[in-house]
Amino acid sequence: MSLSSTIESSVITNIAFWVVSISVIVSSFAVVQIRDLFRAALFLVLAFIGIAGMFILLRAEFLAVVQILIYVGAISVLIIFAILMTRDVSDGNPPNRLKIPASIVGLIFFLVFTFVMVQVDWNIQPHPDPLPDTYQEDSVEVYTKFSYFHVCFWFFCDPKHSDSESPADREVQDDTSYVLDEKLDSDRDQSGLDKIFTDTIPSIAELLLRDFVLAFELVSILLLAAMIGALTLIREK
Amino acid sequence: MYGTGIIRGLRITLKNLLLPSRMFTLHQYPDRKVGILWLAQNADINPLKYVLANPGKSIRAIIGLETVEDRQPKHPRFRGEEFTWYEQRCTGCASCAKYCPLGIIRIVTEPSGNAMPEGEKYGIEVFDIDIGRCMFCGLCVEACPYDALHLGSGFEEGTYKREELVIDIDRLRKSRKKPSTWFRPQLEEKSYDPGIGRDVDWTEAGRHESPSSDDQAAKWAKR
Amino acid sequence: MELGFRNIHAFVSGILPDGLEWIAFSISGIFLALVVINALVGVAALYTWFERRVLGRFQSRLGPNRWGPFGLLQPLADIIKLITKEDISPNSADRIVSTLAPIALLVPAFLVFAIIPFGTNSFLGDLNVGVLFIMGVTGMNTFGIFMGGWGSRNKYAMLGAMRGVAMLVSYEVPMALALAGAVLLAGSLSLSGIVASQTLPFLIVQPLGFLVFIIAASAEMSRAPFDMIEAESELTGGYHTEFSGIKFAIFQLAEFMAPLVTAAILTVVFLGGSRGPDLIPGQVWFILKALAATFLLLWIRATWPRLRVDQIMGFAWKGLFPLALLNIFLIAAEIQFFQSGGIEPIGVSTLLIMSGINWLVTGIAIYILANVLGQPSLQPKKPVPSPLANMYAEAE
Amino acid sequence: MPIRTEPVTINLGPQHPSTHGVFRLRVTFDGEEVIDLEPVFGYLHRGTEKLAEERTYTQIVTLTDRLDYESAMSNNLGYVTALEKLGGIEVPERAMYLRVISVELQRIASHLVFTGFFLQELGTFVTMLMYCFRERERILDLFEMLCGARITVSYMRPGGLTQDAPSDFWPALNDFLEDMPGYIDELEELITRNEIVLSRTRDVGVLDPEVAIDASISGPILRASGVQWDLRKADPYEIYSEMDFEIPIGATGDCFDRYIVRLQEMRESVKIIKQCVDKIPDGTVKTDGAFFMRPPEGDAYGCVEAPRGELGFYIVSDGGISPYRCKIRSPSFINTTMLRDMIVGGKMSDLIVIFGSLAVNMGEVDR
Repeated sequence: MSLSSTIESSVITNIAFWVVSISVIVSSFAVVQIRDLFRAALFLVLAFIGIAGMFILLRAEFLAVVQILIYVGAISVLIIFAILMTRDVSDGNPPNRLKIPASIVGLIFFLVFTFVMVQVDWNIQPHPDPLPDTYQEDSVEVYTKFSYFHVCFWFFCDPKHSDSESPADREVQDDTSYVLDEKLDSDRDQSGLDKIFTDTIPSIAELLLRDFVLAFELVSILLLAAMIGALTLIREK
Repeated sequence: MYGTGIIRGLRITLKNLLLPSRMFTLHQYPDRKVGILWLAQNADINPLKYVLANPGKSIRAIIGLETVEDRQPKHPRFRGEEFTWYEQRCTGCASCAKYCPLGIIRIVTEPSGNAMPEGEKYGIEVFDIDIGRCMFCGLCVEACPYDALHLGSGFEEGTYKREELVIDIDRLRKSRKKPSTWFRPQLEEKSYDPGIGRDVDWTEAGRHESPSSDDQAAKWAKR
Repeated sequence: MELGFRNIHAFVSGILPDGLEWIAFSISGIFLALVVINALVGVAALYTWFERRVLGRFQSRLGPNRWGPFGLLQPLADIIKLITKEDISPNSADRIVSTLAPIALLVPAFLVFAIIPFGTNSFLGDLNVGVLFIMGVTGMNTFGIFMGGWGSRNKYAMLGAMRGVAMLVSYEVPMALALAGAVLLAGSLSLSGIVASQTLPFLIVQPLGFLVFIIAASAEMSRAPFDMIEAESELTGGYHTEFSGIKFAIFQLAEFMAPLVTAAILTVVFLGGSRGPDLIPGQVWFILKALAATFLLLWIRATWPRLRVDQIMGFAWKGLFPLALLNIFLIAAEIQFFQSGGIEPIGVSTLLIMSGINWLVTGIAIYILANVLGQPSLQPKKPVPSPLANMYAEAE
Repeated sequence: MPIRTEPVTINLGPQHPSTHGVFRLRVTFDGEEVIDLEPVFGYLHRGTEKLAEERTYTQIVTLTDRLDYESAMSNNLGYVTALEKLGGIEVPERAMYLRVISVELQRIASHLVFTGFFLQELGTFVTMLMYCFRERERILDLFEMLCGARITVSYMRPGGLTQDAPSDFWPALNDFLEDMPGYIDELEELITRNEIVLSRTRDVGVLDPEVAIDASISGPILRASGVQWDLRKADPYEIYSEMDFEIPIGATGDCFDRYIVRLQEMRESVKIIKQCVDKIPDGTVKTDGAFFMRPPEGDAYGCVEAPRGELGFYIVSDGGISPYRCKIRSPSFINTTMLRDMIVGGKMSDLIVIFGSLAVNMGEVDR
């Protein structure tokens, strides 16, 4: 049995999944419940890292790394930095006074997300052109992920296509599947382990910089505007 | 041009890295690791021959285990830790004790000889120098009219207890007589070097000869 | 047999009966982690010896030379000393956070080594998002510094940690942008791909990227001239002021791992990794290149003073950031021009042309930037005697 | 809506690597910026002035060694100058030359220590410190030849010196004088044009000449502010009136000028020593009887240009074997008084650099 299929099917994946999910849930609870603000922020970091782990289990290592880079490396750091700068650091850890409101808001978000996840048609479908032997499982997983992406973009950017005839379908039919096919074809020559990490980056790049380039740029401009606004707000005089 | 200064700094540090003459540490106390070239040079033979002659030592030298004793050379005037004291010259006048700024010299004398003729020395019972508090200013040596007390030349008097740093009369008597030439021009004239020199006898350590008991008696008691 | 996860796994699963793949997986994983981590700790310990010897020679002294041949056993003595020391932490310290801090600082350094291709591949095979992984993981050491500073409840440590976070976050940007140039040129995010595409080392092709990366990396690992996190003359050690014993040892280990990590990344991304003439094996090439990189870092450490905190931040955003953007723009334009449409790798001759252009642009850019950033007030002024106390007048 | 940050008060010292001894600064920071500062001295108080009342005049020489332990020769000279004024003692000419040689050597050594530690505080790991100490070591070797000690020399006595220089001192001194300009050039190339040093020290801790004079600042710090004032020229003692040398001054009075003035003073000191070596006459170096002196009733103030500024001793005698009062005007103490005005408003790193540029020696501040 090849290594990649071992990883796919083995207990390891399950163990990893349970460890990661439990740690994400526990640390998310800790974020809102723990009294010590600094530790709460550290638990937030743990939760983010756990989510990155989930991405890896979903075979979306690009997303996982980006999750760490942005959420852990930048956002959490800024949160901690803000805790430090604005509170009296010499009197010990500042207490977390928002336990109950935070719990309520967290619960509401949880319910909303559960509702959305249950309601949305995630468009999971087998690859139109099934691949021979071991590659099939891989392709389905990868495919799932891309559908998720499409749905997200479609959900927020393109309200016109709200029915099941979404552009996601079409893109899966032509663009992505083409890229995937080509990639998998080239992978066929290589040895087993490399298949653990399928190359998803070109597909994401195509989606971001070709199909949804307008949305991408709009988001960039929005972020820039937010940054400048923040600078203007805190600037003295 | 702006920006070249930091590059020039890099050149200077590299120069210091590469030039052996710019080494700071030339002496490694107490022993120095030597290489095979040094050994051969010291034995004054070809390094190749040296390796053939004593292979064991050569291997040890190559892996950096061969050491030789190494001391920082000191000037003869170096004010060393232990004191050199000549009982024969000391009259027990306690000038040193009086001139010590810290008062760390303790002298107890008793009349000696049978009749104690005038000018004859006292017997010295106690001569303690607490070098744990001493700052080696040398005022005691400067004050000594009979050149009985000299600064020493050593610097290895470290102990684990403060009490052991008190040099008492027995240690002063027994210690090696290798005085520093500081404030002793008579020793400097003989170009005496305590680092390599022999022990100095009490007769040569002073500016003048101590008169014998008979001379003194003739001069003072029997006139 | 090359030491790699695949080989170990094949060996272990060959021994074990069928149906126990997950045990084979765990065993081989734990075994590999054990071997690699111990080897890395050993290498880091050896590196402390190397650093201290070389730094000693730079400073015209000898460095550790007493214990063992050429002082090679000095790291061992240090480790024994640090482990046997009492672990003291302040009364009001946050025990849990400060205990976790050294670990949080050390783990990212180990993680980076998991994907460094020492030979053709790393221990774990090839990660397709290698460069991004490096960026993400090296960014994590912020938390170690921060937890150390916060957890020890010391104001010096706190100041060091605050400086550290501000600096590390700023310098991650030019560092990532500098790596992006190499990624563009290689057409791959995986480190093996970057190595494979370096028919000409990227140091030659994109000197600007190399420069920006090495500066940003020495800031990321807080070494001179950006060592203000520790800044022993100001903060008495910064975030690890209050640490002792084994925790301090782990902090030091992480700190000495940092140049190794940087040297490894430099070697892979800019010096061609294990590529080199076939006279000596690739791994030896890798080690030689990494040693050269660490020597360069040491040389800088031995020579330059430390910048002030606002100057460091200004340098990141006003100096390195534009340079990194220029590098990306240049590389992208050149690729667009020379590689028009095709996906075949760029030939050596084209790379040489590119490097010619890049060196020229680098020189001009640095010259312009130095003269823009360089304040005219730094130029020496002619001293004029103050008329207030004219000594010569009074002496007459 | 500015983000309000809490000011943090930090005790910088008494145990801190950059305070040159035990010195405590209560600093209030707003982030990295210093908003308030209060120097606290007294951690190294050894009661030198009081001890001097219990010692004979010659024994006090050993106490002055410990004032500014980086420049013991200058302290010795300052004390014996005051004492010779008080007692009206004539000093042999050879002793005066030897005194000037040793004091100028001490000035070079002290400035080398300053340069090393100043750059250490700027953050050059310990490289410059080692280079400067390597050069200083040769001066200390020369001191060992002169008087058997390297740091606490107690070389001078009222009315002369303890003893003449040994014969092997002169060739060693000549060697050193030949090498020293090269060392200074090397230091200068390493640091003076270094942009990092420039950006760290230029326009940092500026002291205006008016303020400096009003605060009675002296020494290189005063000269760095552009005031051409040096006791060696303004009120020549020993044989400085026969010497030909320049008084280097700075342009703006910032930390860099304080460094560069000291660097140029080293060159001038080398010049002075060379002249002394050429001109030194033969003869004795001691005055008989001055070892056991008992000066007449009265008082005297003697001052010299020590490496850190004007070092003055005010001695009141009641005709006994020890002074009735011995007041020490120590340059470090008075130079420290302007610390708050120079630092407030700067960053934490500036604090360290400014304090380093003053080259304060705690032994002298607390006396």
